[in-house]
Amino acid sequence: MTPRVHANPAFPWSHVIGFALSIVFTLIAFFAVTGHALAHRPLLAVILVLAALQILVQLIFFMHVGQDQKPRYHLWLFGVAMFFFVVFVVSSIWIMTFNTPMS
Amino acid sequence: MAVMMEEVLPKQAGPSRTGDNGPVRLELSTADGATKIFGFWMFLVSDVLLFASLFATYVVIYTHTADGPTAAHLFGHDTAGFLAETLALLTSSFTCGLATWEMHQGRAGRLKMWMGITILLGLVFLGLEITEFRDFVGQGATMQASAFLSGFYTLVGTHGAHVTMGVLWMSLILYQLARFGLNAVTARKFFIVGLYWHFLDIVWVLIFTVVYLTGVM
Amino acid sequence: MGDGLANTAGHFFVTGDPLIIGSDVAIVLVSLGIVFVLTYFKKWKWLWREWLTTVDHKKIAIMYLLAAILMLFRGGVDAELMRTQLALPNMKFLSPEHYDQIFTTHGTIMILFMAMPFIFAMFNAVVPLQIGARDVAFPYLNAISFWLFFFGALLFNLSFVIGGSPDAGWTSYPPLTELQFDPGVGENYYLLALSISGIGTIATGVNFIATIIKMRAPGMTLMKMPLFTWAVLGTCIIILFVFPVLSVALALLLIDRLFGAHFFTMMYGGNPMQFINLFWIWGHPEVYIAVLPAFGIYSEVVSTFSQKKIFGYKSMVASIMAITIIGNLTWVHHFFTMGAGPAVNTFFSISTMAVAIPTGVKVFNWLMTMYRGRITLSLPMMWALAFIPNFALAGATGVWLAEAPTDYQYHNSYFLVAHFHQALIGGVVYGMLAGMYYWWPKMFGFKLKEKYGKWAFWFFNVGFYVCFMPQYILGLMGMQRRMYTYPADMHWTGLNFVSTIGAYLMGIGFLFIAVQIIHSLLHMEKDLTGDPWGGRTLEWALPSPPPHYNFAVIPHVTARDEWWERKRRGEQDAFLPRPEAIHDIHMPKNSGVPFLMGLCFFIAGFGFTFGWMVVGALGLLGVLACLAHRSLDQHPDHDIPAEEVRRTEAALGRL
Amino acid sequence: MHRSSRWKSITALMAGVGAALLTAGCGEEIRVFQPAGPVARSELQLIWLQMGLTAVVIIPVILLLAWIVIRYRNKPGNRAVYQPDFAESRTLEFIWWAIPIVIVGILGGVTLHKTYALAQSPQPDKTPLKIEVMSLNWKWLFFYPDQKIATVNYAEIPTDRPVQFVLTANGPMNAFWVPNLGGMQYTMPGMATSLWLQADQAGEYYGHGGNFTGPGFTQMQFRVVAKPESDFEAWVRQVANGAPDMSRGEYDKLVQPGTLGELSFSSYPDGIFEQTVMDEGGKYMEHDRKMLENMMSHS
Ligand code: HEA
Ligand code: HEA
Ligand code: CUA
Ligand SMILES: [Cu+2]
Repeated sequence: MTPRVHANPAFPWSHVIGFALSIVFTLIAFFAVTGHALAHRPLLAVILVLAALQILVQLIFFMHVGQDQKPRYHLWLFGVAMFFFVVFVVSSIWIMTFNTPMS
Repeated sequence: MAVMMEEVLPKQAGPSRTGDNGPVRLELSTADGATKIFGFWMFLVSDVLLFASLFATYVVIYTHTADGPTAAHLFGHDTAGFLAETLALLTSSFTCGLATWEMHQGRAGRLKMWMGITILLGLVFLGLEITEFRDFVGQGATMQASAFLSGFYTLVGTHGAHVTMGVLWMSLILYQLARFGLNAVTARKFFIVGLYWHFLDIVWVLIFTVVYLTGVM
Repeated sequence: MGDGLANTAGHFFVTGDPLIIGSDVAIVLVSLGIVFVLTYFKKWKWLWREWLTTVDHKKIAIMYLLAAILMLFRGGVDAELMRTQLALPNMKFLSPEHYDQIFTTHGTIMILFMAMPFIFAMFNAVVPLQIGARDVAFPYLNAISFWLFFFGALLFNLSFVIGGSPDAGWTSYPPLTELQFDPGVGENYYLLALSISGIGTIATGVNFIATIIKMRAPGMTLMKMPLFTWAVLGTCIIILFVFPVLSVALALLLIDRLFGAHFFTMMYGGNPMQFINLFWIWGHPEVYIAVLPAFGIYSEVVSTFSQKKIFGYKSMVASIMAITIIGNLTWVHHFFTMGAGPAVNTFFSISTMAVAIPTGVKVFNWLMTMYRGRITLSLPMMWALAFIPNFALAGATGVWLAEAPTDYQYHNSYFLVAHFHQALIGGVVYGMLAGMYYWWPKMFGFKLKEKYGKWAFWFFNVGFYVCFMPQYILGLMGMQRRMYTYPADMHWTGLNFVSTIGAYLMGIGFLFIAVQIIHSLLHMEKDLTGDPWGGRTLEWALPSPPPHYNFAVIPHVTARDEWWERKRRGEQDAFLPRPEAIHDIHMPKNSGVPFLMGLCFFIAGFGFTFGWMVVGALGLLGVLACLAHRSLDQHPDHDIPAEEVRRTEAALGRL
Repeated sequence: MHRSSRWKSITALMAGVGAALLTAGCGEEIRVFQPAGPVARSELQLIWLQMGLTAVVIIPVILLLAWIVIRYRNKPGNRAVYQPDFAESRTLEFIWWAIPIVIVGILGGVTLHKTYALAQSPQPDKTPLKIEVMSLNWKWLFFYPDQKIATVNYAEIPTDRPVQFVLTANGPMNAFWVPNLGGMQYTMPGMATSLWLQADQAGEYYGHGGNFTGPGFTQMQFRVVAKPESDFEAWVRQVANGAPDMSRGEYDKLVQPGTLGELSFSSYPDGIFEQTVMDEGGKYMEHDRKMLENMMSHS
């Protein structure tokens, strides 16, 4: 397997790309929100997707998760942890809004 | 072309390993180092769930403002403030990445320089955050004023406390690098604090989105 | 703070209740006794060098085990006091306040300071040996874990003597636990003690995952790992996922209480239900944290004493992993009665029941392991056998509780109390006792005598049914949990009385275990074989107890029941080290810092409990100093020269 | 021989204890088994179903265990088969993955159905009686919004008419439970949740708090008296005419911690229930607002 990131030792390209992406994503999200670019729900969806992309950027370009030694059990566990992150947050909202059907 | 292990590895702690993806990175060059890095990932797993609980609590109570300031009111005042925090932290993640890169090139001097810059950016972030908190408290938005504010200060403050720990920890490693030079042990130590630093960026991205952006939406 | 101080001083030492004064006196006398004995025999140095500073997993295991048994006793005395109070209606044995403190400390101690250290004792005693490792991945961290547990437990038990115990149940629901309703320090003790030991628990989770993933002997693939080790892996994964959630729940409540925040208060928008939500996100998986290691022990014991391979190994692994994941998705069944809506309740009913599927598979596989085997009724096996009907019933009633519509009738009644004792005692305590009897020779180098052990078994087991079967019926009769007494006209008297008798029988059973241990100590029968039961896994290839580096030469594993297969082929000698294969062994050095760090946490915890922020902050600074000290330590390890290893092995007759 | 006799005596002992237990509580004291209305009855049906379905596996497991232990004991002369390598069987494993799945499937289906049903009125075509229930430290306060009366530690209801209990707490969380009428629900500060119950037999039913609230919790017992509609109305008139008023001050006194006997009030401060819910945080709960608007329109 060829390492994805350190292919070119002369210049840290991948770090620069990662940084550029993270700044771009941040600015898009920020101006989309402050400029009220979309209606509430689609806007929320967009910024959440951008956040997810940002996380991937950190993981791939800075934490180098693609090139760790195999087997990558730590990534499996980290992935499951992210899954439970979403589960705990979303289900807390679900449970705490008490969608009791009213008579 | 990664640095030759022997050059920077005067004495290593355990049997060395050759990985299946070419030359082995310094921090993974000992079994002990690889195990510690794995262990640190496990710590990060637990930290993910720690923040999950804080986020879960925040989203459940963030509308509970008890007639005090709302999120829109509070963060809408000064959107540039939290944007600046975000940019500072993202940049520090980048400089920390550059430090790792230099480490992999075996250039201890530049490694230390980028680490120093990372620490400075971390301090800038903390400075901005403290200013923000003081500003809010000045407006009467204390932690005791409402459930929303309790949640806000605790979630953002816990991240801030992590960053503070990160700054202290990275300074300690910087000192060790200066004192003992770059070897398998210090390389591993820096690599781990680097992982921590990038992870704090992940958390911040979520805070930026879930707390600040939805707050002013 | 001055005012607060004067105020607390008056309440500082708990006075008034004769039982508590009795306990105070007992605790002081025992402490003085220990100090005296240590001084008289000049053992202080020995204590420090051999135990307080050790990073050896085998010694840490022994300390955990001791603590667990002590806490079983403390929690058991609580239980006997409660049962005595409930034996007859309108009893005046305990005041309501005192009763409330006792069920709170009983539940908290049993789960967090008895079950948890007990499973950690087993992790530490067994896992490195089973996977052919010299120690855990992070021995120093392991010591920290122990001392955090220890000082957390100490802090919690201190509440009994200084300041007053928590009294709002082991679940500690706000707003009852907010300052408004609970101004004393008891609740702070609870929050801080659990937080401190919780950090240690997370560290243990990290440690054993790393150990199991990274430290296995060559050749031991995941699918060749003994089932106990698999169970520990599952347990630790759950720990990593849910203990942080408990930490947050406790921290938020503490922030409410110490800093006047409003997470869970009734006023200013606090939402108490979110505590309950967080608590059970941890609390439900916690019961699987306690029971999975027990399942692992049963797998080892049943297979060994049936002299047969474990049946359906792959299913067993799959079911452990299924419980690990699904177990995290069921927590709402603890508050179906909150009325979060039928969609929520239905979802969590079904996810809860889903756990019965993998658990059932395990039960059937244990049965089939015994089928066509040769069953020896030794003590570990007796506890394992007694577990099966017990847990089948506990599981069945669990499934009944899992259906929201019927849970509305069972919730918080004695039916629930009976369910969880059957799962916790029949599942966890039996498992831990089985494990203790099974690995005792490995840990201590001598066997426990069977005689008193059998008495203990029968008293405890019969006592169990006598104590808890009536409670199912009491629940259906409408008796609520956490009532310090009940009226005479409810027809609850007879069953309560029977239940109390059962509790006494269990107490007698426990006393027999104590007698058995003391008797075996006095008439020690050394285990010279290293393999007293005809074991199957690597730990039995070592002498009892193993030398502190465990394996002079790391073995090469080729099969699931490696040791058993070797014995069958007459190749036991393959595990004896050849002198030329022995090299220097790299081991961690002992260190006093973990102990000091625990002490610093203790000081911080004590300070915050009483709202002395300066003391608390100083304690935390001490913790930071300990961490920095460790980071700066460039030589935490040392080498045991090959020559010394050869000498040790020769002395053990293995060369 | 010696062993099995010990097993026998143990079994005999257990059976004896079991029988003693059953006779000890076989009358109407096992309240969950004595449903006095459709809700409790529906819950009891599920109890029988779950008992039956779990018994189908649990009893065989226990019997199998006993048989295996006796059959495969390691004693000289035991001629039962010994197969130390018999460790896999696809068919067998398939069977015991399948059986629990089927059982859980059935129970899950019934649960789905019943959980939704219990969230509705047991008889949607009948006008329900509404009672607002407030748990206090350490007493139960009942408001009748349509009758404008209030009681403490007891409630009367008409038979054959669905009753909607709207629950809240002023103080720590408790739970409202009348086992003969049906299962419980939490009373939570700052929230108003709804619980449907109905009595179809006249009688006096035991009720108790279901969630610990401190030292007075044990005394939080109350009665629910079910009587025919006409008797119920007579009782309402009697309270409305004969009982004292509940002033604001009286209410504030009730909220103070303490235990009490039974009380009746011919009136209570207007909107006190709704106000309490809102004050304790109800304004953040979307469903509370809906629920209370709903209540107001009725009263
Ligand atoms: C070790 C401890 C332990 C274990 C293993 C379990 C296991 C289970 N528990 Fe239990 N439980 C507790 C400890 C435990 N519990 C505690 C401490 C509480 C209360 C805390 C408090 O409130 O203070 C509690 C409370 C509790 C509740 C909350 C009730 C309430 O508050 O009203 C529920 C509800 O669903 C529940 C369900 C279950 C289920 C479905 C299982 C399942 O995992 C059981 C699975 C096992 C089997 C089913 C048996 C074997 C299977 C077969 C032989 C196959 C076929 C069987 C069927 C298909 C039925 N438990
Ligand atoms: C692993 C966990 C565990 C264990 C092992 C036990 C063990 C026992 N428990 Fe406990 N229990 C809990 C966990 C556990 N419990 C929890 C979580 C709660 C809920 C708390 C809450 O509501 O917040 C609870 C609550 C609880 C209650 C309900 C209180 C109430 O709601 O009002 C009762 C009542 O009977 C009870 C009884 C017992 C008994 C008789 C034992 C016996 O098994 C104990 C056996 C005795 C010993 C092991 C020690 C023996 C003592 C001696 C040798 C001294 C000799 C003295 C005499 C014989 C008098 N427990
Ligand atoms: Cu290499 Cu960052
Ligand atoms: Cu549970």
